[in-house]
Amino acid sequence: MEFLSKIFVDPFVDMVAYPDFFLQVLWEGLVSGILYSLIALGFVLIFRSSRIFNFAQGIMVVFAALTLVGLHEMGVPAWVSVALTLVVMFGLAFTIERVVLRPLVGQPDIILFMATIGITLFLIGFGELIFGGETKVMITEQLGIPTGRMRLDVFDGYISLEEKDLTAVAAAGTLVVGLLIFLNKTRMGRAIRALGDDHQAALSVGISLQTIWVLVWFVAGIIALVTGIAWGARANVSFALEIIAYKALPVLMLGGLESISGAIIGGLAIGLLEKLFELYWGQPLLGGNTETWFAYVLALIVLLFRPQGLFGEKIIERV
Amino acid sequence: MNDMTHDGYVTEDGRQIGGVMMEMKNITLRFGGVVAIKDISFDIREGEIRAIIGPNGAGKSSMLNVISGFYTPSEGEVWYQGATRPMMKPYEIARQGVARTFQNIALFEGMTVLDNVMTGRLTKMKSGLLSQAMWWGKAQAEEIVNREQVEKVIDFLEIQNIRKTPVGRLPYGLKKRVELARALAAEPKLLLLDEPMAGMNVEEKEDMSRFILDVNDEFGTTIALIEHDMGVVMDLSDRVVVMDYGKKIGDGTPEEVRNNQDVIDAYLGVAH
Amino acid sequence: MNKFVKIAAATAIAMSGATAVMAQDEGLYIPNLSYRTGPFASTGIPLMNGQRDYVAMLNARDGGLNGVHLEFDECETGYSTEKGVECYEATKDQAIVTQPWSTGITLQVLPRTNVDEIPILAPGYGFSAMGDGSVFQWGFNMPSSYWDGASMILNEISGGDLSSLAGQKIAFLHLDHPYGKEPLPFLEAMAEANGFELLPIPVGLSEMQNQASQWLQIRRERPDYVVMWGWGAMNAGAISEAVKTGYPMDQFVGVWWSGHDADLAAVGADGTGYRSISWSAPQPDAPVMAAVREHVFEAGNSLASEEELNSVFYQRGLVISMILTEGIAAAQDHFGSATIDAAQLRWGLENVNITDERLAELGMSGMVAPFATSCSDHTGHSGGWMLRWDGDSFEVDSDHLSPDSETIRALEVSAAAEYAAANAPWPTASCE
Amino acid sequence: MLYRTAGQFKTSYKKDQALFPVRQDATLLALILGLAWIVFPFMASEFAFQTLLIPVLVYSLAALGLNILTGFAGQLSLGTGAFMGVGAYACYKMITIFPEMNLIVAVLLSGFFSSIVGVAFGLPSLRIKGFYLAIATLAAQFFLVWMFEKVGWLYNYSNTGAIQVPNIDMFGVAVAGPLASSVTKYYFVLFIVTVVTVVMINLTRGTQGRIWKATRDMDIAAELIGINLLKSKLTAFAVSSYVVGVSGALFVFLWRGAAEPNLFDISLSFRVLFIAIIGGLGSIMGNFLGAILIVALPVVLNILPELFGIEIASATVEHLNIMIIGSLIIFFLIIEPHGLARLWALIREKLIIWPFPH
Repeated sequence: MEFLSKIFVDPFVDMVAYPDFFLQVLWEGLVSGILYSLIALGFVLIFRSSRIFNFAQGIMVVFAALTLVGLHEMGVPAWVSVALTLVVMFGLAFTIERVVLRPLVGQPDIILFMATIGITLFLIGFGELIFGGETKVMITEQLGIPTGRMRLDVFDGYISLEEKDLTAVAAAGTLVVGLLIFLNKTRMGRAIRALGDDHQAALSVGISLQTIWVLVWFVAGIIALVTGIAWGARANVSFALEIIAYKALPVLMLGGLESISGAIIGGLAIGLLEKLFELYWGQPLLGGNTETWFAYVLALIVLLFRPQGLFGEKIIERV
Repeated sequence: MNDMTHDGYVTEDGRQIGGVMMEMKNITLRFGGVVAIKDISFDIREGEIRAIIGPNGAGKSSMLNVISGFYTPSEGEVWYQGATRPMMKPYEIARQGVARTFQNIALFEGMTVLDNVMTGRLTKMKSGLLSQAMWWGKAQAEEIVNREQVEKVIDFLEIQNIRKTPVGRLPYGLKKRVELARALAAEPKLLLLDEPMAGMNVEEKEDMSRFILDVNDEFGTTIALIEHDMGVVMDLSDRVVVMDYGKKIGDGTPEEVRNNQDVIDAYLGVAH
Repeated sequence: MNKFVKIAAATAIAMSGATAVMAQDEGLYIPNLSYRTGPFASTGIPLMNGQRDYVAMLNARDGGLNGVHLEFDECETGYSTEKGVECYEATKDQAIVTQPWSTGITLQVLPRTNVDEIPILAPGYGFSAMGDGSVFQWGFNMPSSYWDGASMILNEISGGDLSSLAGQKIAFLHLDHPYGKEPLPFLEAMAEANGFELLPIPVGLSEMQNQASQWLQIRRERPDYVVMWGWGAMNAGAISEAVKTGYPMDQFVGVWWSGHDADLAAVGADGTGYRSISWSAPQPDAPVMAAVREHVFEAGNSLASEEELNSVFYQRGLVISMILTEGIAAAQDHFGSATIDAAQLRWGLENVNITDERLAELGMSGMVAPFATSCSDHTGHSGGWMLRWDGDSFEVDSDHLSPDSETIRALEVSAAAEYAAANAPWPTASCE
Repeated sequence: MLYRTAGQFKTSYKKDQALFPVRQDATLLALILGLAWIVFPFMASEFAFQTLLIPVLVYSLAALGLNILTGFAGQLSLGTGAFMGVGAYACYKMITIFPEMNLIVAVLLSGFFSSIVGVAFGLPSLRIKGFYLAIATLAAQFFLVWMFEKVGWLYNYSNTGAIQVPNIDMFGVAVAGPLASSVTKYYFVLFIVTVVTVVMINLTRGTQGRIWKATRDMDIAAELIGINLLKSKLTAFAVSSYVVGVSGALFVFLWRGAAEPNLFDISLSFRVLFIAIIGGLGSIMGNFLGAILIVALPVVLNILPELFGIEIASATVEHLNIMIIGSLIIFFLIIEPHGLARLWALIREKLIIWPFPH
């Protein structure tokens, strides 16, 4: 009985007893959820347009952030560094399309997946070679991102909000809205969306497949840069960041590989739930650190009931 | 066959057809709101060649999938060998002697022709994992016995020279033949052919027709087939079911069907 | 074609294991299993630079040590245990010492050193139980072990009276890795003896940069102190989370590997008051620094940057190399030969005697506290100081602190005996 | 004329089903076995044993296990590292609870533990397919490593949370632990790897192999010709995890000597996956070729600059190394997506008709 009450009663009692803390947990979950969503978004875009499960999205985040900070350290003004980083990300997209994707067109999914792991390794080596392995401090202030914090007094307690987290939330929101407009209102965007359904249909829009791929990888690069800045502002820039890429996998599975809204909702859900689970069940009952696996187990359970993910299209089997 | 209710009939070319092997009773199949098959009944008798025809979207393939157990009917019953067939997994139905080919060839592309045909005999292989791991005793003996069976089928279908070729490298017509070989290797009681002639040229069609007739003739295998090509069907089959928009609109000998006004209107009149 | 021949030759050489020969001339081969790559590179690089530059300085200024050239070499591990073992195997034939630089690598290499008969030098890291020299004949972790560090921290925060901690709550924020778990047995023993509550909070390797949950736990539990055993990216992550949570910095204390200038630079003035226990202290005006600048840095032979030179970690790197060269010097002196082998160096490392006078001679006064090793004591227990972040750099903020030697010694002996029993047959020495 | 198959006729199905129907293949294999069993042990240095020979064998075995699941049965797994961990921890617990246990028995038994865990995480495979299934194995990966950290019983509550291989004797000879010589360890590993490889060759060339391959190539058709998919997939998970578990026990007991939980993290899983894919999915020999490339190449690369007399800092070498491995993976995927084994098969075909192209 006591054991059951620890699982089913105490956590909720705690939530109600310290609502300010509960809100803080939700806020932290939300912020990390948004960053998961952003990475997952990059995955989904690439998957929709080329059926490639791009493992390198995580390292692209690090690489973009590292390039930005590295350029600034070399004396380039902050905003010029941003522009130059975008150029680098475009070059990367272009090179990947030429060197990796084009020769591998039509290969099985797993081969393309492995190729992106190859890209990951290459970028790790290349990034460390050029910029060194030391942790770098994100040029938050130089980019005009506020770094203060706010303390809201609520329910006899407080919630502490970082201004850079607020900025990250706002930036992520803007990015998502911009992306949706791009996908729905522009010719290029429609081509990308069509590509997810049918290659022929996409070609009829009059844009070559290669161009679309370069573009998609470039957009994924832009998303990576935004993610890199947002995450780097929270926790500095180093290759240890690549680990968050693994978190994007369950987010994707939960949301469905092809759904943009799925990626966003999946990210937020996982961000929130893993924090709640860790703080109210993991730490008191299981010795903590449950965030390393919670997202995967959650995604697994969801998939058992919906094998195509929450927002994926239902699979009908035919012969 | 113990509780046969009918005694069969004799075909035009003088073959004796036995009693009812399988009977579909008021089959209805729905996908969500879409009705693919609506209240269809017909039977398949021992030793006959039974065709199901109809225009595109008539529900032929769905029907075949119900027979082979890939789809479970929403309503109605399937009687097989004198008893109603309970809810079963497709693999269990295969083990009851139902083998099939597929409209869009479903061979195992990563394996050789020989291995593909050998998979047809999997339902007959009983040796345990351990025995196989040692490649000793039962496993090895079994492998050889079954290999002999498979070689017979390979000879029968005249594909000896491509035995060790990976299936992926074969042309379309040969793939169809290999698929037939795989189904035959299972020594089925009931052989289901899903558009066996689709996409073939005249010569290949003739070959395939010959094989189908030979199978029926030599092994006495009961065959149910779906086909789009009217000419071939009329020559091959003993009895024909005609479907349109999920409903049965005709059933009988090719001659009867050819003269059925509904069939002419719905199918012959439109398609040809 | 020539290239293919060479590649084939490389394969053959790798097979027959003659690799170290090439890096080797007449000098003493002292390889370092460095990590300038990987998630821990940020903390590794200044240390490696310091080690490297001290040896380079001796070579440039004195032509080596007692006339023999010191062949310093790095083998990159990326903090990966697997690479570390590879490096150990590649260097052990020629090397007179192994500097594993990770508790994980130490764990794997330590049992082999008995068989390979090569001393393992892990200054301020590795196993605390290595202090028992009669069991760990080839292992050295002077000048201070993790248990020393934990003890000094407790002594400092309790104002010297451990019983005053009774009823208080101390959170132990640590990397979930052999390194981070090292001080747990000591802290648990102390908690039991002195009646304070110990709250271990592990940080997984994948969570180093995202410690929101750990710090939410700290906010909920409201511990009186947070003691941190962090490394690499974890340090900066923890410190910025602490700032964010509003945890009082003067109740937040780290081990010596959590006192890296660059980690604190990220939060700057917000981190003021954070302390780190340290067995070394930076002395920008020490004569040794002038020598390093003159012979290495200004000669363009250093990999370090100007800001790095006065950092805690760079200067600790100098001290680490000094400990090694003092061991070599002791052996040279004792055996009367400039070239020594691994077994002779073991004797040397057992007879290091760093006094205030010796430090003055080396130009390193105040960079480390005096200590001496012996056959039975491979740690030396030098003690150390609290370094306090003043918003800009670390400053020494305490008098010399000493660990609770008796308790630690007892723990060392029992842990060493346990280790020997688990790895029986394990050779032990009698230190009479 | 070296590789001539003309004139080699098979007079019975039994002979046709022999392991190496082509005589030259058998000769080649004999040569390789001769090298592995006789030549290498005499030639190799301590360094070669520890960084080339033993790791290549251990990784080959792990990749072989993964290949059963992914290459033969078509189920993607990203959790190999954790299943290796299960094998290693199982072996550790058995050896510490029963110190008298024969190490060969312990190693072979430890595979069963990972087999059970593998089947448990394989259960969702009937409903979840393709990349989605990767999530099940990822869940296993992260959850199991977390268990290795949190469950003190697994590491006998040692202070460091790591496991340490004690000295183990077999018939009076030290086979594992610090006192064992590298040659002994090598032969131990070689023996187990040889046995398991032969068993796996047998399993994959007969009935079970066809069931797996059918499941992989077209699961719907497989089910309609009478294959019980759940059984086929679970057998694949069981056999695969067994082999992976055995390799994990060897990994720690005969090579590393000690292990902390994060040794079994996801990067180990990926490493094994690289080997299986570069070597060739659906191939047995490919695993060995892949392991040679992925495990041994970096070691050789590390020595190269010195040999060419180029002064490069070891960190730079490491950076270049990672880049080269990444590029090689892409390169090999482009020239032959089916791996080194297929590449060898093509070369062999060419050799058979050489010097007459037709």
